[in-house]
Amino acid sequence: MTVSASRLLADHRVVFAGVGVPLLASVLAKQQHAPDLTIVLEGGIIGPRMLAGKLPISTNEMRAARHASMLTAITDVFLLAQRGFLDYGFLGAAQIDMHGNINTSFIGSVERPRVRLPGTGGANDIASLCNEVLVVTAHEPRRFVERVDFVTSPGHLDGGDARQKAGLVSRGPSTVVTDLALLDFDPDSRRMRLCALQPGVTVQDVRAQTGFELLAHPEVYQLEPPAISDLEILRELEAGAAVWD
Amino acid sequence: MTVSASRLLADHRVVFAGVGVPLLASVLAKQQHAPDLTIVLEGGIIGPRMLAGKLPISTNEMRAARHASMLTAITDVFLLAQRGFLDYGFLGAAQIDMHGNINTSFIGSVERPRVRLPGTGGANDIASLCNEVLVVTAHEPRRFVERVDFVTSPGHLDGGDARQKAGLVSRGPSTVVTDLALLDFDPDSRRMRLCALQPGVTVQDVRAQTGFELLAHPEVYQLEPPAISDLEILRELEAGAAVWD
Amino acid sequence: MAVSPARRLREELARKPSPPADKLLLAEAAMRLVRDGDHVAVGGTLYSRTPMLLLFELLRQGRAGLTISRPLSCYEAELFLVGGLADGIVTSWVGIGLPWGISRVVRELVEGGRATYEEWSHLALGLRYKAGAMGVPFLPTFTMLGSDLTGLVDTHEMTCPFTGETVLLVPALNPDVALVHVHRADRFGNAQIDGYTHMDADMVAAARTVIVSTEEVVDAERITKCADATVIPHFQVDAVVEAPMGAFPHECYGRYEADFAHFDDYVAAVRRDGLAAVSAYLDRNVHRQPDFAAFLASFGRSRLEGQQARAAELMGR
Amino acid sequence: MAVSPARRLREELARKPSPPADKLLLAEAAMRLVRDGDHVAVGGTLYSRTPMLLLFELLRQGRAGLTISRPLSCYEAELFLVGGLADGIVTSWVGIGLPWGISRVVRELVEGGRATYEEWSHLALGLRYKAGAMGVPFLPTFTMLGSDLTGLVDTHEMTCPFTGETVLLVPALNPDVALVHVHRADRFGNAQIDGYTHMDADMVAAARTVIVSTEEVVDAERITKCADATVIPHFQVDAVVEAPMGAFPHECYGRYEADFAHFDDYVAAVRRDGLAAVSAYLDRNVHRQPDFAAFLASFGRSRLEGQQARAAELMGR
Repeated sequence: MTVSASRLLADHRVVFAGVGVPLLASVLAKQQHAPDLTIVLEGGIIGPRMLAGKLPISTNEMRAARHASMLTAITDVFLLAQRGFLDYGFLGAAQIDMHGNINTSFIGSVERPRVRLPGTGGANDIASLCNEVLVVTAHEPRRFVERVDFVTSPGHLDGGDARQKAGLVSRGPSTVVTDLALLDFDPDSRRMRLCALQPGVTVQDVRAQTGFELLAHPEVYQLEPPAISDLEILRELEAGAAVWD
Repeated sequence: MTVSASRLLADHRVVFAGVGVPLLASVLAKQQHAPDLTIVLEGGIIGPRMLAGKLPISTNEMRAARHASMLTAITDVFLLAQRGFLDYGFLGAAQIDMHGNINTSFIGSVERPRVRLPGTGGANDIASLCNEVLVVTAHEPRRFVERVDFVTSPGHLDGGDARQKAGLVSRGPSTVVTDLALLDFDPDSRRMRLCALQPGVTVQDVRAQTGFELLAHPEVYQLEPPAISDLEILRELEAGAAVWD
Repeated sequence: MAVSPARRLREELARKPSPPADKLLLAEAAMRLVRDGDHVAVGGTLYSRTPMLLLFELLRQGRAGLTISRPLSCYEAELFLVGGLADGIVTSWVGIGLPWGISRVVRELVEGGRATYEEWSHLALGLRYKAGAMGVPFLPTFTMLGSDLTGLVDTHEMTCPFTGETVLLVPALNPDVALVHVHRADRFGNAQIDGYTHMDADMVAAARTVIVSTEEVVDAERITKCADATVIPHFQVDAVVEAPMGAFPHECYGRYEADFAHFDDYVAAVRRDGLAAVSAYLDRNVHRQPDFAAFLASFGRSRLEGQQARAAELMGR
Repeated sequence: MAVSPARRLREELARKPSPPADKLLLAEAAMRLVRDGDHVAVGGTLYSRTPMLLLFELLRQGRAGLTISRPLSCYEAELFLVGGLADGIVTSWVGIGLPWGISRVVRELVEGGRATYEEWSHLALGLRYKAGAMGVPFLPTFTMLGSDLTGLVDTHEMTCPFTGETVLLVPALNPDVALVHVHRADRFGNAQIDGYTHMDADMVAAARTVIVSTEEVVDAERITKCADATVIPHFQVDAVVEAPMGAFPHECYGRYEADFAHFDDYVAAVRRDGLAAVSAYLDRNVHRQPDFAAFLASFGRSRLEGQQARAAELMGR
C-alpha cells in the first residue's frame, strides 16, 4: 500500500504529507524515483529530511522538522495549499463512499453518535485545497460505504460536477490506494472504479470488501509488487520508530 | 508645535509615529513625561530607540529600527492598528477641512488635478484605524479649507455621526496642533473649534489663517511655552539630522 | 462564543494601558486572570509547546464553565473536561497520536452529551484566530465548502463580488484568554519562538487577555539583538511567567522532546480505568504536587535530561 | 489588473513544476521572464531593499506597457515611467522623502494624463498582496471606508453577516511578476530577510513569476541551520540572481545605508532639467554601463565601504 502510494508521486512536485503511510510513501518516493519531491508537513514544516529510525509520530514535533528549509506557522502552510502550491495531499479514511467523500467525525448520527471520531484535523483542508488528493486506507466493507454518515472531507460529493458547484477550487480525490487495489473515479459520474489490483488479489476479492457497487475501469491491470529496494528502504525508515528510544 | 504635540501623548500608551514632527514629538514625550510610551513605525518597527543626530528620514530604514524590540512586515503593523493596539496616530495635511478631513492626494479635480500630491501612504489607515488621531500642520488659509478637494484621510466626514455611519471603527481626529493653536472638534457637530493659543498668538491671528468659520471652545486658554529642556532635547535630537553624515 | 464587533473589541483594548512594564508574575497570580466561563485558547498544538505549567496551575486552582480552543487538542483537553473546569472544546482534532488510538475520554463525554466538541477544519480554526488578530469579524476561504462541517458551526457562504466565486466566511475568534509558552521573553512581554510557531502569534493578537510562559526570562537586550525573531510585542501581553521546561511532558522545539512513555502510561491507565484514570492523573500530578517544579522533579533528573539530550541530538548539537 | 479567479491562478501554478533545482541565473537571463504588459510588483519599500540590480537590468533591456506596483514608490518608479517601460503605477505614495519634496516627474506625467497612478492606502495595498498570497479573491478591512479613495478603485462594501458591521472588501493582487531583494538565499530559492520584511513575502506568494536577487548565495545548510528565518520557500521562486549590494543606492538592512547624496544629485538635476534629467540618469547609470557592477564601481570603493560602515555602526557592530 505504501509502495503503491509512493509510485503515484511524480518528481519535481510538492506533497503535503501526514505521518504514517503518507510520510513513508513520500520519503520512499524521494529515495526511489522522485529525489526532487518536496515534503511539506502541516506543523509549519517545509522540506524536512527524515532520520531513519526516528520518524515523527506527529507532524508537529522536532523529528518532523529535521533539516527543514523553512519553519513557519500552521495556518501559513494551509494557506500555501489554498494558493495552490501543494500538488499532492494524502488522506486516510474511517469511512469513504462511492464518490470519495470521507468521514473522520461521526459514526452514526451527529446528535447521538455511535462513535465520536477524532475529527478532521487538516483532512478537510487537504481535501478542499491540495491540487490532487490521494486516499490511502485499508480495504474493508465497514470503511467502503455507499454514503458516509458525515462528510468531513469532500470528495466528489454527489458526483458529476457537484464538487465544482459547491465552490471547491481543487479537483479532489484522484486515486484511492488500498491493500487490495488502486481505484480512481469515473470522469463523468465521479463514482469510484477499480483500476488495478495488488499482486495476488482478484476483482472478486475487492468487490467482497467494498460496501457499494464498484465500477471498473475498462482495463483493470495488476500493480507491480514492491521491489526489494522498496522494502529495504521502508524497513530502515521504520526501524525503531515505534519505540521511544 | 512639536512640543505641543508631545504633550498630548500620555504615558503607557502606544503611538504610531511618522518621521518629522510626529517622531520628534514622540521621542520628546518619552524623555519628558512619558518614559513608557511605545513608538511604532510603519516600516514594521516596534519599540525603537532613536540615536540623537541620526534621526531617520523615512520609517523604512535602519536608523528607524535601532534597538527595536520587534521587526516585522508593514502590513502586520497596520493590522495592529486595525485590531486597536495603536492608541495615537499622527497625520500631516496638505489640506484639512472644518470636519478634520485631510487631503494628500489631489489639489483641484481628480480628473485634471492642479497638483498631484504624493498620495495617502499610511495616512488613510492611521485616520481609519488608530484609536485617536492627532493632526500636526502649519496653520495657513490654503491648508485650512472649508471642504477638502478630496478626502484622502477621513476625519468626521460631513460631521455629526457621519463617520460612524460610514462604518469607521475608530473615533478619528481629536486634536489639531498648529504653529498658532490647538483645536478640537465640537462633540455634536464635529466641527473644528479653537481650544488654545500658542504663546503670543491671538484669536484673530488664528481666524485670519483659517479658511472657514472656526468655532471656539467656551474657554480658550493659552498653551504653555516650550520648556528650556524641551528645546534642548529637540536641538540634540535634530543635530546633524539634515546632513548625510 | 458570539463574534464581537470590532468597536467593542477595540474599546476593551483602549481601556487597558500597555506600558513596557514589568509583567513577571508567579503562575499562581497570573492564572487568577482567568475567570469562570472564559474561552481559553491554548497555544502550541498537540504535544508541542503546550503551556503545561500554566494549565496545571489553572487545573490546581479550579474554574467552572470554561471553553478550551486549540488547533489540535492533546490529552490536556481531557484533563479540563474530566476535571470539571471546561464543558466544551473548540478544535479540529483530539487525541495524542496514531499509536495511542482514539480518545476514550472524549468519546465517552461527547457521545454521552456531557461535553461539547465544536469541530472546525484546521485551517478554518487558524483563520478564525487570524481574523481576530487582524481586527476583522471574518475571513474568506475555500476550505470546508461542500462538507457537512459547515452545517454544525456558524459560517456563511457568499459570492465574491470580484470574481463570482463561492467563498466561505469564517467568523473571528477573539478568546477571552490566550495561554502560550515561548522560548524566551523579556519581563515586558516581548516574546520569541524558535522553530515552528503553530498559531500562537495570531491567538495572542486576537485574545483579550494574554499570559505567556517562557523557558527563559531574558534581558531586553537579548530581544533587541534579534528583533526580527520577536513574534509577540509587549503590548499584547498581560503577564509573563518564568517556566523552564514549562511545556513538559510535551515538547519544546530545540529544548526537549515529548515524553512518549508518559503518554503510554496515561493511555494505559485510561484503557484500564476510564475517566477515573484521568482523575487519578490530576490527583497525582496536579493536586498533590505543590507546584509544577515538584511535578517535574517527580520524573527524576536523568529522565528530564534525557529528553533534553534527545532534542539536542535532533538539532545536530 | 482584473482579479483572477482562484481556479485560474491555481491552474497556472499547477502547470509549473517546483523542484528544489538550481535556479541561479544571471540578471540578463532572469529578467527575460518579464514580458511586455506585465504587472510587476517591486519588493522592499521606498529606498529600502529595492531590487535595484534587477530593475536596472530590466531598464537596460527595455519593455513596453508595464504596470509597476509597490507599497511606497521611490524614484525607481520615475525611471520606469520616463524610460517608457511603464505607463502606470499602483502604490500608496510616491516620492523619496520629506527633504526631497514632491516628485516633479510624477506630477508632470500624471497631471498631463501621460501616466496613471492608481492610489490605495498602504494597508489596503498590503491586504491586496496578502489576499493574493492567501489564495482568496479579497480580504475585508475597516480602512479606506468613508474616504474618496474607494471611489477611484475597485472595492466593495458589504455588511458583515456575523456582526452587522460595514466592511470594505479589497481585491486580491496577483502580480505577473514579483522582484525582490533578500539577504541570503540558496540556489533553489529558499530565501531569508533580516530585519523588517516590508511586504515581500506576501508579494512573492501572490505572484505568478518570482525573481529573487540576493546579497549572498549560500549553501542549503546555511538556510536549514535557521529555518525559522526563511520567509520564501523554494517552490515560490523561478530565478535566483546573485547581487551583492544589489539594492544600492537604496539600503539593505544591516548591510549598507542608502546613499542620500545620490538622491540629492538626482533631485537637483530633475529640478533643473525636468524629465530630461531622468533620461540622462538612465543613460549614464543604466545604458552606458555594461552591468550593475560597473554602476556600483562608478561610486568608488570608499564610498560603498562608507555606506557599509554606517550600517555596521547603526547595528552596533
